[in-house]
Amino acid sequence: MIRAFANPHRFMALSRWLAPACLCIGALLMVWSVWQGLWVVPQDDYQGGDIMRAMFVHVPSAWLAMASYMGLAATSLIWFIWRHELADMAAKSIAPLGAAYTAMCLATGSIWGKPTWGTWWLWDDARMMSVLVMFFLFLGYMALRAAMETRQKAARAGAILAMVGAVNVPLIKFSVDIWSSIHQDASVLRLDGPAMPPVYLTPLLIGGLAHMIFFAGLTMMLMRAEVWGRRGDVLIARKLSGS
Amino acid sequence: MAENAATMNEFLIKAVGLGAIRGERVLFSDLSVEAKAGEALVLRGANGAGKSTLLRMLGGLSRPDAGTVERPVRHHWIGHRNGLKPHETPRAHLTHWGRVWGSTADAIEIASHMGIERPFDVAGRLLSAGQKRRTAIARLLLADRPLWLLDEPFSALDTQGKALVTSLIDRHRASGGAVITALHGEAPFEASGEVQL
Amino acid sequence: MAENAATMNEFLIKAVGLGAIRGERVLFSDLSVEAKAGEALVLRGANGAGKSTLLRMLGGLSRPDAGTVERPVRHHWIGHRNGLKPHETPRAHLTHWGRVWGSTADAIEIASHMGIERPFDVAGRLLSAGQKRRTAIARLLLADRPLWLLDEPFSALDTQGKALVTSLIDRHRASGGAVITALHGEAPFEASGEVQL
Amino acid sequence: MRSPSPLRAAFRQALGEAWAGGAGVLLPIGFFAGAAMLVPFTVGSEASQLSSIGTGILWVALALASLVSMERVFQADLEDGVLELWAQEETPLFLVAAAKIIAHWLVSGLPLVLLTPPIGIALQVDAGALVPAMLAYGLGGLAFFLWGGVAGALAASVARGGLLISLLALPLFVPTAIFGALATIEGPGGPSLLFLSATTLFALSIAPFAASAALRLAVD
Amino acid sequence: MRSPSPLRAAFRQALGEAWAGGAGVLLPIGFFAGAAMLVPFTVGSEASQLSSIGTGILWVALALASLVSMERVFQADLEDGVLELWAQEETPLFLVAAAKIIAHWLVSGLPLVLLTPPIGIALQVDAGALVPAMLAYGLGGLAFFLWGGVAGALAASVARGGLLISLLALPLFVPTAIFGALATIEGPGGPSLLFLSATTLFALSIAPFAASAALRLAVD
Ligand code: HEM
Ligand SMILES: Nc1ncnc2c1ncn2[C@@H]1O[C@H](COP(=O)(O)OP(=O)(O)OP(=O)(O)O)[C@@H](O)[C@H]1O
Ligand SMILES: Nc1ncnc2c1ncn2[C@@H]1O[C@H](COP(=O)(O)OP(=O)(O)OP(=O)(O)O)[C@@H](O)[C@H]1O
Ligand SMILES: [Mg+2]
Ligand SMILES: [Mg+2]
Repeated sequence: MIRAFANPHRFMALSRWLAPACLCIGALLMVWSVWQGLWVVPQDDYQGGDIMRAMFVHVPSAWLAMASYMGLAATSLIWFIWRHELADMAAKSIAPLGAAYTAMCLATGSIWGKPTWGTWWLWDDARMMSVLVMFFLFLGYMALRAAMETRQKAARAGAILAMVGAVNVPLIKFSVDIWSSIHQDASVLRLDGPAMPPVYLTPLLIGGLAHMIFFAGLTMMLMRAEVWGRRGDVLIARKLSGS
Repeated sequence: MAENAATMNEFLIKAVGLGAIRGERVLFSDLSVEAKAGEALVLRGANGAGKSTLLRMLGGLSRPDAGTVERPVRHHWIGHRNGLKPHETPRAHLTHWGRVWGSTADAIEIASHMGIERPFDVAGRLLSAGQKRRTAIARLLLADRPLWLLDEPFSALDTQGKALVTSLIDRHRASGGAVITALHGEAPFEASGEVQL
Repeated sequence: MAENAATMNEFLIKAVGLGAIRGERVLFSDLSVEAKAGEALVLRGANGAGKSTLLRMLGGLSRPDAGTVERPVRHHWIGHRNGLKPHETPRAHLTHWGRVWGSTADAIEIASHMGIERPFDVAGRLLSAGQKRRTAIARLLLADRPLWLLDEPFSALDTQGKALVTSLIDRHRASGGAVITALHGEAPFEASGEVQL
Repeated sequence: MRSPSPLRAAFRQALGEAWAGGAGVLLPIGFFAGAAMLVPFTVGSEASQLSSIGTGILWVALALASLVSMERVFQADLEDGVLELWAQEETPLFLVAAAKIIAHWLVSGLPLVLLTPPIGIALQVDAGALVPAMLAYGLGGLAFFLWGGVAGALAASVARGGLLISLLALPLFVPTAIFGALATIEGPGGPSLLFLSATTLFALSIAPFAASAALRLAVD
Repeated sequence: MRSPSPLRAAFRQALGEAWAGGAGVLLPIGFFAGAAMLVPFTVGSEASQLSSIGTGILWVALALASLVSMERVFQADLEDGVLELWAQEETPLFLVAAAKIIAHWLVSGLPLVLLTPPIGIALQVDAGALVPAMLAYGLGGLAFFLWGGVAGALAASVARGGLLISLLALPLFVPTAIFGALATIEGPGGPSLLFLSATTLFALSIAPFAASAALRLAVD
């Protein structure tokens, strides 16, 4: 898989149809899960009435936010070890998307929190803090890349920060278990299997899948733009190697 | 003077197919450089041609955009920047790098050889331009290293200082060392080769 | 070229009885310097002798420890440091000082005259040593000022750059300006006087 | 001064410098937000407690962010040789110093003021009081930048003066911080806002001269 | 590495530099004390309130002082050309980076720890708890310096990276600040002290490598 993607030509050929396909399928599934969430799924009194429908945006965006950070760290590691240019392009493309998803997780969480917990934000809640920190890491990653002189340097600096910042991912995931957090414990991604009624679980899982596919499509689109942007440099590199 | 006098036909540094891109410009490409014991290469080129860039690649500071550098021996580096901190006196500078390199040389003796015994305890930021340069060059005498990479070593030096550094270079070559230096104007020593950028 | 061409026997700068103490050392004392239109004074002395110190007093940067400086005209300053900020491009630098001095000169023309049109939009920290120096010297062309104070203006310049600056100096003198410059080695222009430190 | 154009040029240069330094305007925001963010979870966030200290915390964060912004400005000018050039100009140096400080305040200080409401809300401060408080934060921030500039100029010629600066600046910050904190509690129309304006005016009329004297010293 | 003597030399140089920079050891103290001092002015000094936030404020001041201490260290080395020299040595650069960070912590960080009891008392914190808390402040401060070093190295080659640094460092500070604040509340023997030690150990094992990679980048 990695090998197939490591070749820019193969990547371009593959993503030419895969990216739009992902965007379409992801969008369709997303529409379905939101429709399920908003109009089909029964109201749940314990989780605060109709507001619980926010779950169908909140939880997928939370998953995607964490997944995109892990993606950022992983692509950075791959780039750092093997110097596959595509891995760097992937990292560069993931960052703004991850920041957007993290912002969405924070926003929907706050909106959900106001009626259920009676507050938009709690500063000593480990879950919220660690997600906020992740948001700042994405911002810092982008600012650092932007501040660097050349693409190579941006890639190296970004990779270092992304890998160091990976400390925060387990912190986010396990924050609810380690500290007493007001945020509810994991009920889907648990070692002993999901503890959520299937009426909610199915649209939620499909929604998560939808965002995942959509995200992959977006990432590929950004990477394609990046590859086009770098074509010019390749010409210079050819000139350089004297051929 | 060189610590492990290499046999005469072995290279002390060898770079093949070097290339450098800066911005949208190709500074140089497919450049090869080799220096053997006793040789002194001079890097030539107009301002901005890429001499410092090449030297940094030879010293291992910059990653070449193309090509490879082999450097089997240790080397000394004198760049555009002297490596002297604003609060550091020449004494502190030489003592420090002497310690790093396990040098047994006497810092005071080296200083008087380099003509910096008078400002020996003056902080770097108060030194004159030439005194800073002399302090940097004094590092060459702290440890025997076969290869010297010097970026405009004569800049800021007075006439006596230039003669001094020239004699250092000659002595180093005579004892089996090699020198690669970026220079403007005429070289005050006999160059064994030039690289035009 | 000089903005208010002084009559030939009026001085553009006159310093009397200058003295400088640095640390426990007297760098110089009772030194007098005078420059008239068309003259080029060269400050001479070994590294650390006090040339830069003297120039800074002449330019009004340092308070003389003794003596007085009279400078009835405006002057240009090129010090050891170029005055170029790390993020500043040559274009930004020349535009900025052009604005400060109300200059009507064309920055692009000056840049091409100084051979810095290629790195005209490259940030200062990425420029080569010589390109930085050329950018600083380009300031001389932005505004007509009768007196030039130059501290080792040729440092870091290539052969062509040195010739260029020499011709600038000659032109400036021909049009009634005066130059005081600290130099090592031979002066590439005809000096009208030397001050030995 | 022959015409105001040298000053306008100094101002433009400083604006460009403030933008170009790092990734520009985003960064003091980072420091400010970060400092304000560290407080709640080290202090604990029982809402009642937070809301009562929130406006004060904003003042501390503003003071420290101003300090960090102004710390290197003049030292960098000294190291690059730019100060030598300005010191030989006919334009009075105190005007140049003032132009630089105000340009830096515009780029780095004003965004902080605009940020006080959202961060204040996050710190559970009563939202209604925050918008009128922006005037106080703006006045206070300007004073912090001015005194920070003086301290930065004084420390410029000392190697790594960054920390000396805090020692010099923080005492100068205290009057502004006191009246500022009172003014945000009293709301607009209270007497403290007047005192705050007075400290800022005082800073405006003294700091440029103090800074330029310090710069002449640094360049000597 | 042929012998540990290059490392000892690096350590000594960094010690000397930390002392010589500005007026030395006095200055982070000034920043630390000043930051802690502004709080009672702006927040108000009702004893009950102050005492409940005092330990947290100390954590914030410690974090910010560490940031300010480490901010310029590597950038200054880069500008002076010292980094070029170290980058060409056989001594692994990560050891040099570690030696530098630890030396700076010894000179600038440890005094802060020794200062927490008196400043804590000034902030009306229960005196009995302050001395055992010093262990937590010491561990936490070391982690702050390490991450601050990484951020400083990353931002070193950027013009005026000082503010970028805070954006990079503060997220890295958060875990340490959380566990540290909890540890000072729990007192010794609490589980948070263990977590705090873990974050510091983690920082010790990661930060030198990250910093040295960033320095190679800066020098390129
Ligand atoms: C700004 C505040 C919030 C943040 C930053 C946040 C963050 C997160 C994160 C990161 C996850 C993924 C956890 C995992 O997969 O282990 C998550 C899941 C979840 N959140 Fe939130 N959340 C916030 C507010 C809320 C609120 C107010 C509620 C409802 C009362 C809520 C309900 C949920 C639920 C039900 C899940 C799914 C848990 C699971 O099945 O594992 N969240 N949230
Ligand atoms: N990011 C960049 N964009 C465009 N040009 C760049 C960039 N970085 C470096 N350069 C150019 O690369 C060249 C580097 O030259 P280098 O410092 O090696 O020159 P040099 O031969 O040592 O010159 P000098 O004799 O002046 O010291 C310069 O021409 C500089 O303008
Ligand atoms: N505080 C001080 N204590 C002792 N000596 C000092 C002090 N400050 C400056 N000096 C000395 O004053 C002299 C200043 O010299 P200056 O920079 O004017 O020399 P220069 O003639 O320009 O030399 P160069 O040719 O190297 O540029 C130096 O010798 C320096 O060591
Ligand atoms: Mg060069
Ligand atoms: Mg000089």
